[in-house]
Amino acid sequence: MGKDIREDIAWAQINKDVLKSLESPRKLYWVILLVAIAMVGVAVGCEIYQYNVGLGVGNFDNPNVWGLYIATFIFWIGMSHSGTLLSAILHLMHADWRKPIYRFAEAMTTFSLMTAGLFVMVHLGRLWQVYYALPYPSERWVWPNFQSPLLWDAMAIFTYLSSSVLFLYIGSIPDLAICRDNIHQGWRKKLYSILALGWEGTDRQWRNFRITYLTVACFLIPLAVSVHSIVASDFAMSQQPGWHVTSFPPYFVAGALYSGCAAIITLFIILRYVFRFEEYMTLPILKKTVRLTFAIAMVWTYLNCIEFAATWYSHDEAAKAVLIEKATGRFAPFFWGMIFCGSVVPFALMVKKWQTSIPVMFAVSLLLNLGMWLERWMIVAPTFSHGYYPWTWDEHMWPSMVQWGIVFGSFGWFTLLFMVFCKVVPSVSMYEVKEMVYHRSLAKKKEEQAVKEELAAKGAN
Amino acid sequence: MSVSNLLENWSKFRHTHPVDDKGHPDWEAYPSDIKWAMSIDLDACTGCNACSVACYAENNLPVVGKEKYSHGQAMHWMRIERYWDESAGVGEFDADKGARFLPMMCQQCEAAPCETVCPVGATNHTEDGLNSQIYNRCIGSRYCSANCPYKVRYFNWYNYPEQEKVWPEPLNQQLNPDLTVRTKGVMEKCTFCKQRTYTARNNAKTEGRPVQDSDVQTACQEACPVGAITFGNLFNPESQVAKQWKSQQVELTKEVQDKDEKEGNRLRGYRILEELRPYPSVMYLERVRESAV
Amino acid sequence: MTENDFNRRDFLKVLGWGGTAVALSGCGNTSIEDGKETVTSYVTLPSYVIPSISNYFNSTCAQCEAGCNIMGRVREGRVLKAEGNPNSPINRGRMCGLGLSGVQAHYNPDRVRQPLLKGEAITWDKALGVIADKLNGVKGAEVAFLTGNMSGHVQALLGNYMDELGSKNHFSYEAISPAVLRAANKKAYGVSMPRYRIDKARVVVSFGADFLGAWVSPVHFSQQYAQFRKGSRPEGRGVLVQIEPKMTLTGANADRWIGVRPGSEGVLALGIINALGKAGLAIPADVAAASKAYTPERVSGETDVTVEQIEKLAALLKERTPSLVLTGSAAEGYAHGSQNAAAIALLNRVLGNIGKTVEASASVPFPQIAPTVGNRASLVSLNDGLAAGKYKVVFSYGVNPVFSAPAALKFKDNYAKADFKVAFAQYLDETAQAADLVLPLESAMEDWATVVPEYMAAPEGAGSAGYAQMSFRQPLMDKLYPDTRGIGDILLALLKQRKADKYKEFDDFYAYLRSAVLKNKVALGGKATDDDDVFWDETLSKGFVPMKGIAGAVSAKASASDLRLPSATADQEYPLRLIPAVSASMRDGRNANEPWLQESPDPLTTIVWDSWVEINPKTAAKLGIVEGDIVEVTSRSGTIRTQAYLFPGIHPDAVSVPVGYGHEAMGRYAKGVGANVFAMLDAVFDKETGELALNETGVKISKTGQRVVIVKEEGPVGGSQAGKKKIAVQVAADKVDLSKEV
Amino acid sequence: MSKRYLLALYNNFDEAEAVVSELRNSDIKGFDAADDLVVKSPIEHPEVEEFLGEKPVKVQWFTLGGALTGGLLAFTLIAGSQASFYSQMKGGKPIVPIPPDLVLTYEMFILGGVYITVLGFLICAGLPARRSPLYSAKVSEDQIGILVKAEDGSVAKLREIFTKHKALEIQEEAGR
Repeated sequence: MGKDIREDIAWAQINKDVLKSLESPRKLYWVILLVAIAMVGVAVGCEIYQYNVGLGVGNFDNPNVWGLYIATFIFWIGMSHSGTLLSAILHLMHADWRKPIYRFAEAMTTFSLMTAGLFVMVHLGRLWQVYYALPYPSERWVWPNFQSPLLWDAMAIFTYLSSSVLFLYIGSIPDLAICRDNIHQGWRKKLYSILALGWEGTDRQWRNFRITYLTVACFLIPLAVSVHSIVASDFAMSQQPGWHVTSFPPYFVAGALYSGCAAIITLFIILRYVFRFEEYMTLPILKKTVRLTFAIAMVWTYLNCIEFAATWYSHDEAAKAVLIEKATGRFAPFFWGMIFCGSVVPFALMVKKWQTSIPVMFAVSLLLNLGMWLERWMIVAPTFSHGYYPWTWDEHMWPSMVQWGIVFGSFGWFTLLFMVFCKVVPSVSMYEVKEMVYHRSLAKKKEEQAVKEELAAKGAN
Repeated sequence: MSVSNLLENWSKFRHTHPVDDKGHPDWEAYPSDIKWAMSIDLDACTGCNACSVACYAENNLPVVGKEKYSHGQAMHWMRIERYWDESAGVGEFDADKGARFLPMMCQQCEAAPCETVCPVGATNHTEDGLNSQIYNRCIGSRYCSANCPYKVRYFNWYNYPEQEKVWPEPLNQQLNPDLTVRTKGVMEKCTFCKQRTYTARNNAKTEGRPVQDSDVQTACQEACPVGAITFGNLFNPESQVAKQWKSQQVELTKEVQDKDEKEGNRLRGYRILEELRPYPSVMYLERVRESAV
Repeated sequence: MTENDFNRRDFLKVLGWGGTAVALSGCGNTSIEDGKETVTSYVTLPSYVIPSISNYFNSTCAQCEAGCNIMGRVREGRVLKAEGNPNSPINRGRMCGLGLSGVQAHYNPDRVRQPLLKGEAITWDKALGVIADKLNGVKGAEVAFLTGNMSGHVQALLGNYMDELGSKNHFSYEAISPAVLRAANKKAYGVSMPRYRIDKARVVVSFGADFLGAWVSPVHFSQQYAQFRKGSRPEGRGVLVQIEPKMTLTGANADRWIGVRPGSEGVLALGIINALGKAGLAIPADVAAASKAYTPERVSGETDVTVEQIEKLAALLKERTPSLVLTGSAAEGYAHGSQNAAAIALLNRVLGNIGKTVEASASVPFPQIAPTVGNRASLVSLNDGLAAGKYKVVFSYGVNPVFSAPAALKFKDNYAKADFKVAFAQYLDETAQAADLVLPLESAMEDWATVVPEYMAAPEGAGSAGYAQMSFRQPLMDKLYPDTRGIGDILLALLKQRKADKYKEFDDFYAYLRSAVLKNKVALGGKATDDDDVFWDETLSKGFVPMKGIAGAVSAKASASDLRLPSATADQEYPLRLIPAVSASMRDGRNANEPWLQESPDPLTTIVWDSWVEINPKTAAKLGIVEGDIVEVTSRSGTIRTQAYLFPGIHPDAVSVPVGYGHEAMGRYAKGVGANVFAMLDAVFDKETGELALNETGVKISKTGQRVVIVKEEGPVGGSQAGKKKIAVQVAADKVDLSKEV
Repeated sequence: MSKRYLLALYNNFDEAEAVVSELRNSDIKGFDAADDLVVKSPIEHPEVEEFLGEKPVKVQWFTLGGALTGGLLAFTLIAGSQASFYSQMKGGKPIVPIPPDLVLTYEMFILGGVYITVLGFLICAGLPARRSPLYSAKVSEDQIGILVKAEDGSVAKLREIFTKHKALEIQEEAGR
């Protein structure tokens, strides 16, 4: 087990270490960036092709009108949850171990939401008419249909994205001021002095900052829960077998937290390695995150069981048929893969020795993410190919390379955004690490004081 | 959009359909005395596909070709389904009593699952009881199809008229100018030959009389060699379709038909997936098979 | 204005284009031709054209020989859709998919647009000159004219032309035709095509007659069938029993489909007679004698139909009269096809149906326009003649023998032996490609013709016994291509080559037709005092005219004395019987280039855009074949490769491949789609009529190891409703009360 | 009379606190501890606020107003626009269906809350702000800065107080 953050670390050292991550990148960074750009290139190529020729190139059909895009959309939405939600919850709970990791987790939220939003676009048959879904006043009084869960989705994502960005930004202002004070060349100087808004750390600023941060955090928790509940409503509000399930919203939220935590572990390990943040992203923090992930994994497993059991013992023959199809039909490998990755692999998180083993956790977190992606696909696809109407059942639809290409590219897009972010905004919150160190040292002093007093008292006796 | 409108007419905005309204024509928000409905006699239907071809001819449906058909991208608004008896168990087919044919098209549900979910409101209920599809408004989210229990909505996966060239010159001259050809990215489906019902309605209105059976036939009905399809205004008690629904004791606004104890179970009218409560507008009459031979 | 070339003419052309886009009547498409554009403003439209309102013109469908009366829906000079003529006794306003696709034959992008001499475009003058040259010095006996079914005034002209040539070699060939049936009917009832009254029968037993699909006059029979199935009819709901080795569309709609062993239909008929006798029905002595040996047990063994089933059927037939027994192509396609048909016809006699549900039909008073019905025997005799080098000049019209003749006849090689071959064609099909001169025909929606159907449906009511009708085919729009001509016009031009004087009064076929019709006003339901123009216009607007036909009479002449039904013999090498299936939309393949037909699924297998071989699941299991396996179907005469489809509606000893697929030419939609099953048929002939026996080919099936996903409409669960109770519901007849239905 | 600014930097909060309390208790001409004293710190430190004395924070009111306006606006907009589709029912549901509308009302409630809270923060905290005349980058690193504004005559006195408490650095600049 590695060491936790040192209480006696100099604050100036914190600034120095973190600001170093903004300097000229290592070779490895460029490699990752180039790979990400190449992946985005693939997706852009696929999308241009699909845009020009039509969605048919994705191998959609009737009834399989939705494919990987929606599944991956949910995946990215899900991934977005941990960042903000965990950051906000842990902030309210005064869990100080969140402080070194929340910044990149929130960035992850923002960028995965931006990726998810793209999937909504990619999915549309007439992307060029997407503005029809906006509630803009027109002279014809034509409005979008506010009853549609898809519109709720759009609204929820917009709310969540903008709130997350604000949350992230507000939380970064003091750090941006540090950057402004320390980086004096080039475009960055200008950028930081604009972004820092003239922050000087005055008592008035801090006073308002604290209450604002707290308020936004309070808003974000129910918002995050509602966002994934609404994504779940896309399915639960429909009438299709296997989707029309009351427990979908909590199930989706749990799945979202789960995949988000898994993604935090992945990114934690990558950042720690790429930017040499061993001092701040310490193993005890990893351990805490891993334990949290395990707890959520069990919640997810439980909700999964509930869903299966409720379907199995219901009289809804169609839903039952979908479940049987999932477990025994052509989706069986993916279904059982999901069960394995989502419910079996997390038990590896219980092994104490592995909790702080970087390679093991890296592999496990990737598997968990794979499982969560499969989960989303298993929610979307089997219901389509095995709906109410047997005549239209379909066993041959398989996503084409275009679909796979865009899904593949989305990971590159996310990575690209994230890597760029890490070079512009400090991915470890400096001022909060300072706070953490300060409070811990105070606590330690107090403890020492207490021991001294005790000793003195003893001596007096 | 105005708050005063909202407040003044609040109770009218809170009606549900068709259960609250029971299909009565006098509800103000529903100023129509027409409810188009259909009934299909499966005992007469021979599965010959004439209706389907007529639909291609009337509604400018693209012929997608083998490759796209193999991807399930066929655009037949009216499809003929062929079922076998499964006397020996599910999947064990028995041809002794022939096959069962079922023409399936949009059921024009009164409480259509597709309507609520469209993000842009491209599919709505019309005042004459149809489930409309506004091609211009559609952005292609395909949620309607996802939520359709019958899977009778067809999506334009490609730009059939222009890029795929499914109507090479001069085949395009056959296109019916009464309705559009659809471009890629929009959903489409059976309209109960909207262009025909619309004309019929207007003609009747001009002449100041209610719509009669003789005013309009859908293309499928017109072609059907055995006359298995009946179409008309369900609100007009004189129409054949209303008589059939009535005699079969099938009510539009019920999800479980409580048929008459004695005679009801000797009737053969039913609606498909009625229990999901979409209140479909198409009644099917069961196929009859002689047991004496 | 002098600098630029924008002159008044171009200005008008621009207007013309705009006009075409909005609405253009009268000038049709010709306006697009450079220099020929006619600008028609809305002001000068014919009074009956209102922009955006359709005009309906009556005409006659040319998609099959039933000759349904149609109305062409015409909008702004374009025909959009064929709809049924509600007054027609044939189709009563209804259509079939094949008929609806007629517009696609008209607008087909693959039509021939100019005369082609050995593939090179020439003018009509030159083409007609070449024909005159080639006929020069050729004896009449050396000229052959091959057509399909013919009737009406085109046939009259053709007859005149053949007379002028001094040739008696008019061969009327149809690849799919009930030729054996005609002969058998003639023997059994005294008329070759009686009127069947399905609507009057309480039970219909059909031995492979696909009257709802592709047999004789399907839309008309569908009308009757609709009546037959009505529970509110005085006779009650009719019961349909279909006896055939491969389920047809009609079989699929039967109350009981009996998958009889191929070829044993006659035996089964006699077995039913035997059982009827046992059930107490009085059987005429000669029939009783002939059927004595056919005890249910023996018949059951030979036909694969259970004794119980035979007895049930006999009981039903005895109880419910009148009934109707039909003989279809499945029963007649054997070397003993005539015998089968004769045996089946006996059933009608025994059951007393003749005169009740088998009614006399009327024949046309003008023999020169009466239908010449095609058969396969005529192709064989043409082929023999060609092989012997008897014919120097061969005309062909409306048929595609190079595609549809069995390979065993070597028709293509023999055809090549003729010096000069002329094909009148809409498409460059296989026969047109093999011809020296191809003359482009107008489509049936551009041409004039009269049609006399072979199966003469009659309206209800008095006078129906002597009812005959002549239907008119009139242009529904201007022709699409200026260099196409109607067959009537071509024949007239050819006649003028021989006898200019006699035909000089006729500018074109229209003039000929009009004068011929007006000359016989009285026989065509007019009065002698009627104004010619008025009569003509009324006739055209009706679309058909009744004629006082010569009423025939049916008689129970069916004799049982010379029946000889062979028992089935097992063929070790080719154990399975190939049944070429005739589907309602594809028929013999002449309409294969109409995309609607290719995309409209086969009703039974739901397969599109390809051919397939139907195999009984039991047979398939034995051979280790699963759905989608590419198999080789091999007969003595040929092999095809196609996909296997497991089909419960076929006898285990039979396999079936649809005909009409496998074109090597014709057009973009037909070419290369599926395999041509005609090519692999053995040259076996019906012993009495000399007809090619379609179902006499033995085949074996071997897997190739390839497998494909069949492109079809049905899903992975096939015809299963997967346990769903209320999708396609079926109910036993005794469980419902149909009498009060509206 | 011209004003001058003084910035003193300290190593820890204890020292800063001592300085502040002394400044508050001292009676320097032209210097009011409530208005002319600003403490700058690298981290959020509630105790600083404590020893500076209670100052009301008004961001919550923005939050309340924003959230309520958002929610109300949403419901009105949604219900009103639905009401304009007078004769187009959807799925048999009422034209203005309450439960689905509440979803978006809820989202807009939060959206309004968050936006206006942030706006309120910017207003209350006076951001974006012009940089104050005296600032040291050390403040964003690890030192506490105390910025005072006083009349020219009081500078010496202030300097004395700062140095007494071991100021690491004292900057001075003429006011504007």
